[in-house]
Order: sequence, then structure tokens, then C-alpha cells
Amino acid sequence: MTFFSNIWRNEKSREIIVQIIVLFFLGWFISWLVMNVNANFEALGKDISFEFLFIPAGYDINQYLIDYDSRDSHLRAGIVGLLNTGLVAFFGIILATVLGIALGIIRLSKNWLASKIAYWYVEFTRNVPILLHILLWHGIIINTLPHPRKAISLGEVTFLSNRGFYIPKPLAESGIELIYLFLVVAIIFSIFFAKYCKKKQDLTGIQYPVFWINFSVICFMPLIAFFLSGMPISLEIPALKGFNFRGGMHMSPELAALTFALGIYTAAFIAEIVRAGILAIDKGQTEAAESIGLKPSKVMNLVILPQARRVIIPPLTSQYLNLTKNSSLAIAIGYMDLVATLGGISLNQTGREMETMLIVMLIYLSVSLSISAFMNWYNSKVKLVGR
Amino acid sequence: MKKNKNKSLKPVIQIKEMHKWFGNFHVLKNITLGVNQGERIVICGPSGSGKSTLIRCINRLEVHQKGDIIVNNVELTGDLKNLEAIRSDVGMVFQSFNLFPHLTVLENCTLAPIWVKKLPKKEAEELAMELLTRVKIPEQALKYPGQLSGGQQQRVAIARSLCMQPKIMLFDEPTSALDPEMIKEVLDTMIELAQTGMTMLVVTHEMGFAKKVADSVIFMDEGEIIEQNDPKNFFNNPKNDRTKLFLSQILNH
Amino acid sequence: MKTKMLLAGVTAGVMFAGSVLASTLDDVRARGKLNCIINTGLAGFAAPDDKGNWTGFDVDFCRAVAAATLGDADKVNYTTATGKTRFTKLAAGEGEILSRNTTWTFSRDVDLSQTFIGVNYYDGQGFMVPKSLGVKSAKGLDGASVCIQTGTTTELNLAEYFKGNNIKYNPVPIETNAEAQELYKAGRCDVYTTDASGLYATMMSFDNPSDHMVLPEIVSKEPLGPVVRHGDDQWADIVSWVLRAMMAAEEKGITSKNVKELAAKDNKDKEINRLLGKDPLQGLSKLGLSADWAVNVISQVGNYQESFEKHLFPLTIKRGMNALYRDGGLHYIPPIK
Amino acid sequence: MSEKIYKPGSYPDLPPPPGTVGLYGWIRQNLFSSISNSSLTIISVVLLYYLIDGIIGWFFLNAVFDAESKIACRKIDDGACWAVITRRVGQFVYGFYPEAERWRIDITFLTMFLAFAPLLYPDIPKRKWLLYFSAFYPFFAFVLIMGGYFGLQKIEYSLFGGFMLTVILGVCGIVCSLPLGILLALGRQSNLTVVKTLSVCFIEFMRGVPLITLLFVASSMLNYFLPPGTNFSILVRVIIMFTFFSAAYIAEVIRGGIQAIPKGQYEAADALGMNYWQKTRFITLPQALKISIPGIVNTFIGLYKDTTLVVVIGLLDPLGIGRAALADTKWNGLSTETYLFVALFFFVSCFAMSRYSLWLENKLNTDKK
Repeated sequence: MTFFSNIWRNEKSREIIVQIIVLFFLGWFISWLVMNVNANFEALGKDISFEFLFIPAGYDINQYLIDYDSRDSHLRAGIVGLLNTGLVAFFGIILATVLGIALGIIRLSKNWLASKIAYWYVEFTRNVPILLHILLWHGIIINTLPHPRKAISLGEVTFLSNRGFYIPKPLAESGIELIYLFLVVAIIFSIFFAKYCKKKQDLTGIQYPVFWINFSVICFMPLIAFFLSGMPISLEIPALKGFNFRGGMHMSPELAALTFALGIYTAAFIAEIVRAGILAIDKGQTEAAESIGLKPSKVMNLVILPQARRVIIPPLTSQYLNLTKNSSLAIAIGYMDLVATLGGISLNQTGREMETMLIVMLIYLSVSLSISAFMNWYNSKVKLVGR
Repeated sequence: MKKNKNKSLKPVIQIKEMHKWFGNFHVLKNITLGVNQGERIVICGPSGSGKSTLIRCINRLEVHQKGDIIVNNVELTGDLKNLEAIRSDVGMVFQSFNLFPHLTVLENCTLAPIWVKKLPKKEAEELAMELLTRVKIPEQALKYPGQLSGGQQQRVAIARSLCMQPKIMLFDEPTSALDPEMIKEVLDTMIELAQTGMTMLVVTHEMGFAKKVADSVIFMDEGEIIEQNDPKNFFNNPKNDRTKLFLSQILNH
Repeated sequence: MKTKMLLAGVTAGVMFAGSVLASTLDDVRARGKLNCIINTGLAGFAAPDDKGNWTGFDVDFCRAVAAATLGDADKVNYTTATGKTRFTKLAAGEGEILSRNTTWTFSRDVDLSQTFIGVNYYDGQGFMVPKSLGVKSAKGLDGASVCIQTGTTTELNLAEYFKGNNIKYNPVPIETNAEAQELYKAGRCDVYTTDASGLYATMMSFDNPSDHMVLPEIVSKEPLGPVVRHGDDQWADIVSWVLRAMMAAEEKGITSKNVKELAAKDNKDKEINRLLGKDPLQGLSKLGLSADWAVNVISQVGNYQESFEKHLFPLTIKRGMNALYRDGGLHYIPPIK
Repeated sequence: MSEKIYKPGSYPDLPPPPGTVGLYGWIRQNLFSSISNSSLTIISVVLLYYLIDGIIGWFFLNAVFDAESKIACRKIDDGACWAVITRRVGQFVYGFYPEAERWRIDITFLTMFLAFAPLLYPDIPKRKWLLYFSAFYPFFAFVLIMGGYFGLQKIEYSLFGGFMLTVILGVCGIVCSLPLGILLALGRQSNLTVVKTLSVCFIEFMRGVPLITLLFVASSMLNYFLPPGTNFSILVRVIIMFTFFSAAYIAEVIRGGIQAIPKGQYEAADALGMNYWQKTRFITLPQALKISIPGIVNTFIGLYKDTTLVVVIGLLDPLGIGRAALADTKWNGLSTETYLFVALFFFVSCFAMSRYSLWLENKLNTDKK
């Protein structure tokens, strides 16, 4: 008896006992779940098997980044969906970042009117559910843009219609290698030039407009190569054939609506993050920087932004993550992302709810875990050294 | 001030060959110290010398890794019952007061007596008012800590510890966070407390206080007890060079 | 203090809806209501009117089962489901019947462990196009954008048909009929494909139905019918005989108007007597139904023809395959003996 | 130059230079302080003009507020056809809840504000009495909405819909997730490795997957994990999922609050001899929760907006009601009006809540001094 009471009274052994009890209950709970699943599956005559992944999916997908045909497997359909998720997340993140930073800066502008407009824009967008944004944008695109036969054309090469946006597609011909080569050379040159200038400045104090020089080198070198090698890029121009445009690059209305909705919705949050990040920098920092004679642009670049970045990037990353997760609402307008293919039609055709949802969840989970791992790494890297 | 000569020689704190590390850093080295009931000990030393850590080990806010600490005949180990007993016998006052900002002054004082000592609420409140009167701020009882000055807050913190009716009081630089004009009111409270015969361990740089109250002064440096002496000898003819250097630095500015 | 209140909230939040250990019929009787899973909105089959009452051909069948089991056709709770969620909702016990234009296929019957109790509507997948498109046959749809309602057999039929005819198309998958309609009308797709009944229903909802046409090709067999869970034969029998009773009533000329009168007198046709409870029907007690079950169904809901005319004629759907066998259709009712 | 002796207060107050105060000064400073600023102002004004011009016409001037059907609407004018809303406003608010019983919902929601007031406004008079009411409110609301007791007609879950469903899902979700979130936050801060790992796994899982997949699980798979024969209504299953989902987010918010508490607070409590649960109850939670309230409100706003996702699994929230209305032959094709109306509803309620959260944040900031 005293032995047990001694164990219980000791700090360390009490911790261990509590943990063992927790583990025991956890094990019991999990086995209870497994037993239930077994019993239910037996009653329904179901089993758990991933073989369905390798049988033909049987359905078509309207947008695929890798070759896909209705005779390909469910697995491949899932991969097509995953790539589509990645695509819309990529576009959405670019749009959200650009728009969000612009809005955040306008919110801080000294111009009362512009700042108010940005304020109301942010409030309107972020207080309306993302699903409604998606549906509204989809509705606007398909209801206001014309039928392909009456498509709005920009210079007869780019077309807007309710079937989406068509732009010319660059096609590589022989001789394209020279352009790649020049591009690589330009990039290598820029890196060395930047290093050289940094060294030069450290030694002599002379400053060069490094950014502009490198920018023009990277832009013009491939352009020169393009003409030197006899213009080896041709454009495939979309043309109306039968019911739709064919050829060129195509952005479907669903992809466009999803990109706009996700981008615009997330931009509202990013704007707030950017604003808060800049405001979080103590006013004394600006005053101190100005008092040692730095120009306003240098104050921003050398003092405010490096500090604001530290505040901004972690919440920004979680917004990117939210955007990616929200892209799963694609299912509402028929964009074929991961949830709509593997977790939608495949699930429905095969009746394998357990297996498909497990795969879908694990994929999202691994994406978000790797992003938070990155974020932790970044945080520890930029953490202010303090006592 | 007249020193209390008739102290019993009953030891209340015994520390034997105690060591402590923070990671690889050896903060306390071979500390041996005995404190008798009613004794007042002042601990001083340069910052980072381990003096705070030492007194925090006495109520196990820090866990020592080697050696023994015996408080009130109870050894400090992982045993939770012993720990509870020791903690309700040892009061502590912190540099940054650590009052609970969401509770009133009175609630700060009655929280632990009610929940740890299981006193009836009425009794606890009476006791608290009595002690608040003793530290001369009974009229602030219903205010929140945020509404008080630093000196007042520290006096509340002392009253809060006393409400547990401790046998030993630990003070961890109680005046370092205060504006100069408030230091006196806190020191006065502590001197009054000393007159009641409370066993006290005080980490402080207030040498005036040490001269006036202390039975013995300990000088620590780099985790070791360098010198222990009665205040007269400690200030007038310190034996160790490091003590001399330290005293010359803090007394001659 | 606060935590305590919140805990109280949790207790209130945990609400059990009873268990289904008893037989389905006992469950329904104990509850006093039938739970029926229907479409989220398909004109003619299931759609709420402005007052919030669900009406339609599929809804009528739910009402008929409620009339037979509970004696009151209004004692139905409707649960809506999309094409994707309907089977899981049925399996999860959210309804006793799935009455949502569901195609009877092998794998659904066998692999998904459900019981199809009969066919109440013979259908087939067709294509609707605007007349202005100038297409006369599904073979001329090369390169078209096709709106498909997902969660059905439709996308498989379509892929198979177009693949077989070597036609390229651009699928636009849609969750519900309402959305598909929107997209088709907005010109997002050139073609809308689903069961022909759905196409007619959709077409009739347009401002100018005559501007659109259903192409002659029917690319699949879609026998639609109510579904129940595997494992309760008594319940499956009840549901399937309610359906047959409605059709038998049409065959025998029993309508909601004359059913009371026929039930009161002794008819020459003994089958009418048995159906309406005048003469004993062997084994009826095994089903757990009262003798006047069919009277309740017919008087409160009507026979098959009445339901069809009320809900589907306005959509210009003809009886066609859905006529009784004697009228050249496919509905052939086993004898009520 | 005669020497002037300066006496404090003898110098007169002069008016400020012209053009720096008053309306004119304000306009000059805030709209036309520089060339770039002025051009920004002009661009904004032009943008606003076109926006407002187009919107007002479509929304109000050319809009039709009541008509038999969409066709009837179009015969009257070519703006928005709000008749789809006005004709079905009852459905949008109450779903299919029987018309004769709708007063029960009205009372429940009106008293809800009374129940929440003492929690949301700490300075409210008679707070203590109101708190008793808040504690009692869940039972009150449950009985009133569901019926079946005290002679109230029993109402089935499947009749719930519209904004009422949104509010029920949101409020139940947040109320149930708070205690769970608190436990998870404490678990994540715990010294016990097992407890900590479990909490972290749960939180990261819930935050890592899209809500829509959790709703699929609720609608199609939750029953597989329960003993055969257990049958929850879909509403309860969805609330369970919402609870888990927002508990993970709330746990992170509260963890932030816990981490903001200075270490000295725990040391003081330790020195007074308090044990873990006493520290948690008297020191950690009161302080952490107070700091976290704005974050919790923001989580609630997110959850509230996310309730629209239930339309994907076939529940009839306002969006679902709207889509059902669009399926009606009479109203087919009025999606913009329907969606905008629902969007407006969400905007108004979420904006109000975010203003509250902002007010609270400012109040807490001033409290801290």
C-alpha cells in the first residue's frame, strides 16, 4: 500500500502512471473504433482494399496536365486532380499576393479616400463565405461573357468567352536551344555581377544599380538569341472550330472563377497581414533611421521591410495553406481537383468512401505539415536574437 | 536596530553539497548552508552568480540535481506531498511582484489560503485584512494590482505570502524593479517583518538593509559561496579579494 | 464558472436520434414518421413550392409508403441528397427509403449492398441541345462542351458512348440539376446530358421550351426506382408492394376518387377486393400492414397514373415505356393473390 | 531692444495657419497633399462613380421586388428580380420549419442575445443574474427548437434550414468546441509527452485537412466508427465535425493566450503551494481566456462562414434553400440575386461580429494600460 502511495506521490512516477493510463484508454478507444468498423463492414458486406485504384476510372476529366483518358486508372485520375489542385493554388497564390500587398499598402496610404475604399473592399470580401465568392464569380463569368461564336477577341489571337480564356500557345521549333543557353548564361552572369558589386561596395563604397542591370541582361539576352537563331518560336493561335475554340492555351471558366475567388478572398486577409506587419514596426525605427540620414526608400528597404517581413511571413504562409485547402470547394462549380476526382466521382463509382477519403486527407495533411515544417524552420532562422 | 539575541539554534534549512546545472552550465557549485530558525540572511553577489537560483531551489521552483536540501526536517525530492508541505511553509517574494492581475488585492491574498490551506473564506479574508493592515494598505483591498504603484504592489505580494502563515520567507531582489522613492516603503515593511522573528533569506543589493537587519551576509560569485560572515565583519574587513572588489563597486558609486 | 456553463451546452448539443435495432417498420411506427431521401430539387420529381411543401413524382412515392404504413401520407420527413450523398445517407440510416430517380445497376445492387425494390420510371440518358446549334444527332457533337450531372451513371455512359463513336468532348461535371440548368442556359455548355426525364423537366423550366430539343439518341438504359437498405426483407416487401399497388390500381381502374366507393362494395373482380381489404390477402399480416393499406395509398396519393399525370404531364413527358404492359409499356404487375 | 520679462501664460494663443484645420484643411491634407495623392483621389472618385451608378440601378432603381415568377419580373423591369427572395423569405430564414411554430425560433434567437450578453460584455449591469440565464439557456433553446416537451410539437431535424440552420450550426459548434479547445490547448502545453503528442496530432490533423473532407466523413463515414445500429441525425454529425474542426483552431488561439502569461505568474502560484489543476483554474485559464476572446470571436466568424459548406452534403442552409428555389421552374436563372442576398446576410452578421471583436481588442489594450 505504501509502495503504491509512494509511487503516486512521486512527481516522475506519477507522470508515467498518468501517461500509461492515457495510452491504455487510447488503445481501448482505437480498438473500439476498429471493432465497430469491422462489424459494420461485415454487416454491409464491405471490405477495405485499395485495388480499385488500379481499375479503369471510366470517366473523363476536362482539364489535365498529364495525359489522361477515361480508360486510365482511378489512381491516375486522382493524380490529375491533385495537379489541378496545385495549378489553381499556384495561380490563386500569385493573385492573392499581388492584390493583397497592393491593398495593404493602399490601406496605409495617406489618401483618405483610397484608404477607405480599400478598407471597405477588404471588409466586404472577407466577411462573405468563400463558397459564395466562388459561386458568384462562376456565375458572373458564364453569364456575362459571350458565347464562343461571339467571343471578345483581342487582336484576333486572344479570346474571351464563357467557355474560358484562350491565348496563343508558344511552340518550340529547332534552334530554341540557343535561347535557353543565352538565358542560362544571363542568369549566371547576374549572380556573379551581383556578388562582384557587393564586394566592390564593401571595399570602395561605390554603389551600382545592380537590379536594373541584371534585369535588362536577363530580359535582353534571350531576346537577342531569339533573333539570332531566326525566331524559332511559333505561336499556335486559338481558332473557332465547330462548337469551341481549339488550339492555344485555355483557361476554363471554372479555373478562372476559382482563381479569382480564392485570390480575391485571400487577398483581403493578406492585406490585413501586410498592414499589421508594417504597423507593428515601432515608429521609433523610422525616426531613428531618418535621424541617421537614410533616404525614405532606404528606410523602407533597409530598416522597415526586413523587420516587417519577419512579422508578415508566418501568417502569410498559413493564408497560402488556407487558400490551398479552400480550393477543395472547386467541387461546387465542377472544377476537377483532387476532392472532385478521387474524393468525388471515384468515390461514387466505386463506393470506397473509407479508402478514397483516407487518401485525400493524407495528401492534404502532408502538404500542410510540410508547409508548417518550413514555417518553423523559417521562424527559427529569422528569430530576433535576444537575451 | 537592536538585534534579536535569543534565537533558538533549531536549524530550519539545511543545504548539503548541492549542485545544479542549466544544461551544460554549472550554476550552483557545492553549496552548503544552514539556516536556523529566526535567522536573517542576506545574499549578495554580482549578477549571474546564482544567488536567485539558490533561493529558488529552496522551494523547488528550480530542481537541484545533486546534494540534499532539507527544509523543516523534510527533504526536497520528487515527492509531491512533501513539496506541498514545504511550499506552504516557505513564502516567496519576487522581483517583479507576480501578483495575479485578474484578481483583486484581497483575492490575491485569500486564493491560496482558501484552496491550498483549505481555510474557510471568512477566516481567510479576516487574516488577509489583518496582514494588509500590517503592510499598511488595507484601503486598497478591493482594487486590482494594475491600479497600484510598484511599492504598493510589492507590499501586497509580501502580504500575500504571509497569508499562508509561512515559517520561512524568501525574497528575490524585492526592490530591484522599483523606483527609488518606493524602495523605502518596501524595505520598511521587511524590517518590520524581521522584528517579528521571521526566518528570512533575502537576495538584495541594499547594503543598508543588510547592515541593519542581517544576522549574516553571504557573498556568492560564479555559483559558489565565497564568504559568509556577520554584517560588521563582512563590510568592515572582508576576507576575500572578490568580496572586496564587489563591495568597492557597489558602495563607491 | 464559465467552463461549467459550457459543459452544460455540450450536454444539450449531444442529441441522439434513437437507434435502429428494431425492424424498420417498427422504427417508422414508433417514430410516427417516415424518413424519405429525395432530390435537392428536380422539377416534376421533387421540388419545394413557395410554401415549402415538397411535391413531385418521387415525393408521391414517399407519401404512398407513409400512407400504407402509418395511414397518413403527410407523415413524412424529407431529407435531401445530392447524387453523391444519396447512397451514404441511406446506408447511414437517415432514411428508410431512397426515392430519388436512382438507376438500378448491378454494382449498386450488389456491391453497395442496397435493395432495389422495383422500377417506377423507365428512363434512358439523352442529350438536350438548343435548336439554334443545328445539331440533329449525338454523332454531330464532336468537340462540344457537355454538362453532366455527377454522382450518377451518366458520366460513365457518356465516356463509353463517345469513346465508342470516337467523338471528342469537353465534360463539365455538375453536382445538381439546378446548376446544370444554369450553366446550360448561360451557354457554358452546348449540350446537357442526363436522364431523358430530367431533360424534359429542365426544358420545361425554360422561358422558351420550343427553342431546345432532345436528340433522338438514348445512350443507356436507366430503370429508376426506389431503394432500401439490405437486410430487412419485410420492409423491402412493403415498399415494393406499395409501388405495385399503385400500378395495380391503375390497371384495375381504381382512382383516388372511386377508391372509397369500391372498397365499400363487393366487386366482381376479386383482385380489387383483395387489394382493398375486402377479401383477406394471404400473408398480409406478415408484412405488418393493416387491411386498408392500399385504400390509404390510393385515396391519399392516387394511383400510378394520377401521380404521373399530376407531376410529369406538365413537363410534356409522355407515358411511352412507362405505360402499363397492356398499353404497350413496360410496367407488368404481378397478380395480387 | 527693450528687455521683456517672460511670465508663464502671458503669451497669447494664436490661431493655426490658414488651411491646416477645418474642412478645407482636412481635404487638403487627406486628399490633395501632393500630385500623386491628388491623382489617386481622382481615380478613386471615378471608380466609385461607375461602381455606384451601375450597382444602384441594378439593385434598386430597376429592380423588381415582388412578382409571380421570373418571367413576370422581366416583364416589369430589367434590374434585379428580388421577388425570388421576398416570395420565399420564410424559407430563407426558417427552412421548412412549420409556419405555425416559427415563433419558437424567433424567441430562441431573441433570447440568445440576452444569454450571450453577459459573456460578451463584461461590464453589463446585473451580470450575475444574466449568467445564470446563460447557463440555463442551452436547455431552454434545445427544448424550444426541438419541441417534444411541455406540449410543444416535436420538430424533426430535417425541417431545419435557412439562416436558422446557419446560426444553430455556428453557435452549437463554437459552444461545444470551447471546452474541447481549452483541453487541447492545455494538453499541448502539458509536460506529459503522451498527452502532448496526442493533442498536437489532433490539432494538426484537423487544421491540415479541408473542412469539406471532414463533412464528407460526417455525412458518409462517421456511422462506420460507431457500434452497429447507432444512428445520429446528420445535423448532430455535422455539429460534431464542426466542433472538432473549430476546437483545433480555438486550441491554437488559447495556446497563444497561455503563452502570453508571464512565467512569474506560475512561479508565484507554485510558491504559494498550488497544484496543477488549481494553477490552471485560478491563474492560467482566467487570464488566457480573457486575452483570447478576440481570437475566439474571429474563429467563430470563420466557422460561421464555413457553415455554408454543408450545402455540399445536401443540407439546406441559406445557400441550399437558394439553390432549391432556383430549381423551381418559376425562379430558374436568378442565381445572382439569390447568391447576393445570401452574401449580404453573411456580410452583415460577420461584419457586426468583427466590429465587436475589434472593440473588445481595443478595450483589452486599454485595460492593460
